[in-house]
Amino acid sequence: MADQRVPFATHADSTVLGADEIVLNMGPQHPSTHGVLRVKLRLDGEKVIGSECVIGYLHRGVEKIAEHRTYTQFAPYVDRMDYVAAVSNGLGYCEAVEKLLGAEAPLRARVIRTILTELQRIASHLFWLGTHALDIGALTPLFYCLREREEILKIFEKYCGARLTTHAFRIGGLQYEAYDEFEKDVERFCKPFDKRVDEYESLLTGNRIWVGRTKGIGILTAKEAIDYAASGPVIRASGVKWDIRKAMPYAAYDLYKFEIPTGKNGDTFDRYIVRMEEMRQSRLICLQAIENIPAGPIMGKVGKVLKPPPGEVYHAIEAPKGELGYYIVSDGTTQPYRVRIRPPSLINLEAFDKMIRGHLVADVVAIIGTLDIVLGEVDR
Amino acid sequence: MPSQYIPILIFAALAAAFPAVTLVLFRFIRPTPVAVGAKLKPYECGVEAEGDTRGRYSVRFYIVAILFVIFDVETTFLFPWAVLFSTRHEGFRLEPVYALASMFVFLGILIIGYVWLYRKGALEWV
Amino acid sequence: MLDQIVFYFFAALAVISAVLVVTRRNIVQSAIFLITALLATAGIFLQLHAEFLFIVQVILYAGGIMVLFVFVIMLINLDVSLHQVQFNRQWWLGLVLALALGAQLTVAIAVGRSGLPLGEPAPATMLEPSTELVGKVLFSEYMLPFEIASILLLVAMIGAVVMAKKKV
Amino acid sequence: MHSLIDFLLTYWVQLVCAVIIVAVLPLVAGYIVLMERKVMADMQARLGPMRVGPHGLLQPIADALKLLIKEDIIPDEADKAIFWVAPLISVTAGMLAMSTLAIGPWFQIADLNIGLLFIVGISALGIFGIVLGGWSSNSHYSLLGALRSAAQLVSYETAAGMAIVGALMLAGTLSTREIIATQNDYGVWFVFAAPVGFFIYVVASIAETNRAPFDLPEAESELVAGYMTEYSGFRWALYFLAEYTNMVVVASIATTLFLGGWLRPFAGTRAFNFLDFLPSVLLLGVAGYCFYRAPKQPVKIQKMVLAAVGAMIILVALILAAPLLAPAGSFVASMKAGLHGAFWFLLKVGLYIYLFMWLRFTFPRYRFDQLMRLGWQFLIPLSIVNVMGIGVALVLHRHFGWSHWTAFPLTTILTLAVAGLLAAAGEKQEKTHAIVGEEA
Repeated sequence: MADQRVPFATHADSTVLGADEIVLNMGPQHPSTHGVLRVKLRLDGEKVIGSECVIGYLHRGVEKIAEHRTYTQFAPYVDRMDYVAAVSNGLGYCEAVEKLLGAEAPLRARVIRTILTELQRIASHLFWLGTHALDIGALTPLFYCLREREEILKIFEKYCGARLTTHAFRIGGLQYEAYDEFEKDVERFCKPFDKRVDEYESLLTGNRIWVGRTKGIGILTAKEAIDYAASGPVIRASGVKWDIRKAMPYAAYDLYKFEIPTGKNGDTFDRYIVRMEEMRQSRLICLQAIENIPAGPIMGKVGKVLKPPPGEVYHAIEAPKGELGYYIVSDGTTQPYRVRIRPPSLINLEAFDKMIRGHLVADVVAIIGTLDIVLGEVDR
Repeated sequence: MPSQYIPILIFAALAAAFPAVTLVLFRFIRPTPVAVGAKLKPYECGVEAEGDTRGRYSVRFYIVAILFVIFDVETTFLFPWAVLFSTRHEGFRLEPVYALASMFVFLGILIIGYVWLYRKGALEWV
Repeated sequence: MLDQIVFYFFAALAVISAVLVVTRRNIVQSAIFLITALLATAGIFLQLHAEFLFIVQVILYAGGIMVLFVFVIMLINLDVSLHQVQFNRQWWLGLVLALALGAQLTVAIAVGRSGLPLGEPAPATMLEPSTELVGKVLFSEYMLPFEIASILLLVAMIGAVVMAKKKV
Repeated sequence: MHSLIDFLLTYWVQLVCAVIIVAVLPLVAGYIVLMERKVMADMQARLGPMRVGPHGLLQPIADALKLLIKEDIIPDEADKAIFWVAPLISVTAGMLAMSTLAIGPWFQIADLNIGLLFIVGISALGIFGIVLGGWSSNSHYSLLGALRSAAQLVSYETAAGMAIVGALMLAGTLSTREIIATQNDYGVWFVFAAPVGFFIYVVASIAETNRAPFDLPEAESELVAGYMTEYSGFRWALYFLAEYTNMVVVASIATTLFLGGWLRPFAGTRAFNFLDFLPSVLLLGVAGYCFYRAPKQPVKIQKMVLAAVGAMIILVALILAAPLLAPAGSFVASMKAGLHGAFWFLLKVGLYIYLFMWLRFTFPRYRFDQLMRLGWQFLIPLSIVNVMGIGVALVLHRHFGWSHWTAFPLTTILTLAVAGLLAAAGEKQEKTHAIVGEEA
């Protein structure tokens, strides 16, 4: 003990009022980092002066696995990336391989794919809204959101038997024909859904506390958003009208009319508004699509054994969280030579440090929530 | 000791004893903690804590505390005044206009200080 | 009888806690004992039928000023102060001063006993509405000091903020 | 021995009250938790606890037993002694504050001259339990939570104190009993004379009890569990007990000061005497619902438990009705004041706590700087203005002979105007002091 004692004078400065810089770990085991994200925060009091995202706690080597599976075998694996939007993941992968094969799914298949993917977008946004509101302290919207999401999952269950990791599509089209009540179920869900969105908005949008917690928080200007290669609602909230469904239409999106909602300020509130509006737009797409699902086959002409010619392809879709891209290199065998996935969550997360600097600890959860990340997709 | 306080004293003893006694008594029923290692580490989201947990925190807390003490003193002055304003003990009651005027002067001076704080931004947290 | 038990309980509590405040090495423990000492003093006020003073002691000292102390303690790096040499080079001076003060008090009480009505609490009936009594005196005889007190608070407010702001 | 008997004869009522409070309070806290979960479930389109007992009626008891026998973990680096003592300080302070509450004209441990100040002062000591608990845990989250909690408590204490001062100006006494008596004499609850004061007290009391939307100290999405992060088992339960005790305390203060305490609505008006039957009718309704649900329970024992609960409620309803039906002047009839007083008091406390819950499930959480801004820049000045307004109204009434009906609404409107100005100024302040992200 004695040698540890130091003369008083040398430590006089330690009694001066002032704050040390604290390093606070948020995550990997934290209630609101949406999985196992670890954020190392450098704090001055409660102000964040720097941050570092540590990822990889959920790394499963999805891309590497692809190299040892056939194209067909790999399809279920992509469901596990963004596990709250498995249908979208599957769509991106199937279309990428179809592009590589030079095949195209028949129109009926593409329309059903569009309906299911849009339902999935709504489900993903609902899940985002519930957890985001919960992070900011509003307990109740979560349960309303999950109530509606449940209806969508029931439709998935009826369609393909699975609810979460659906493996709904096959390369070249669909395996399952839409079940008898499919249109009716989708309509029953979609018709009253705009009222539901209004209900969530009535709980949050006009609420002073909600506005105070989200307006001006985590601003990302249009230029920064482009520089960070952000995509999805994150870039649209910054005022950039970028939506792959319009820019490079896939599936059957060119058949339907819908708007791309954009924000102005690129803050958390705008991202919230953009996603709310996207849910309404997705509902409209679904309603348009079920009006007229064309008849015809649901499976295109692809062989039993998929052997794409050597070459490479990049195909991106507008997943609920942003641009989900598949870059597949084929060497002519039954297994891909290399699969590289561009997950929107990971790229959007890059902007986190920019967004959080100068804000408070409480804003960390608001910004993580607004980025709508899923760690399964970030780490792959 | 004013006689009304005797039951309060006993109640205080009861209120203090109840949780303590329960805590100690149930030690015999509770499983003995066998926790070692990581279970006894402070929670830091599953990783080792970095830096000193008992480091110094923002000076803001100090400003809040000192302002609190000042406003607390002020409120304490107000309590007897408020009671005298319309007390039922005749002979104690203050003449209303006089009482109000005296408190307006008192609060007025403090409001000057408050406005200064407000302008200075001392009431802002960050 | 009961009165005496209660008095000696509070008095002993106050003295022992006060001693522990200065002897504890851990500053947070010192703070806890200071709270105890303040509360015990409040108890003695209560025994003197000074209800209002009792609760003011609890609210202002135990509730207000101690919160300030605890905050300040948390602004100081404790582990450093824990290992610092205590100021005990002048312990003999302290001892002399303490003895002198003790002697002074003993003499004062012994000599001035007639002037200090110790052990003769005022009859309870006279002091019943203690809040009103304090208020009455405060707002009539001591009106000017009361208003000056607000200026004092104003100065304290400004001083605290000016000092703290400079350091940031 | 003789003196002991004397002592007991003098103080038996108070002692019984004391024992009842200490023994029943944990149970009450448990059932408030159950009520909270049920109300939350109802607002969120789900059922809530349904397993232990019919409709989860026995859940609190199961929870309490579980918490009592849970493993007791004290972290390695914690300051053991302080870690041990801290939750006890919180609980004791909370319980002690209840000692001067008048739950009905009969049920009170002590009626003090400084009654209300006693509650305010003693319950404020609970801060130390929180700060010391957070500090002794030796964890970032705990300490941040504790400091936030203490800063929040002290920031809103001034506003709450000022709101109380406003009501005290009308009451002219600090004794809880006399405050209620005064409201009876005036024939109006102070909430109608000082609505702004009541509003300030509601907001400040939510903040002081760390409830949402001011539950930052334990904001689970940021600070995991705040100052309670390292606590588990029974010690954790003690903090919870303290929190719910404090809720009851602030609800009781509000009831006493603003909502007429144990007074029935329109207590002074004979025409409304039929309201005396309301407690019994309400309880009979609840009992009827229990009997209606009882046969629908899946298990036989649950049917029996629910029926027993219904029978108990009917018993209480009969007890409440008995004094009304008994001949005037009889002993039974004389019990009306105590029984009905307690009923109304507890009903009001319950409604106040329900308001807390309702707000909790509706609002998102404030950020700390916003919370401080609301406290220091809105509530405190508003509460000072409120005190001035009530003073002016009283002077106008007493000295200048204005009627109540003009003086109080006038000053209330003026106070509201000031509130509007403050809100506008706050918005401006929010813009100038907005926290903006750093330039990259």
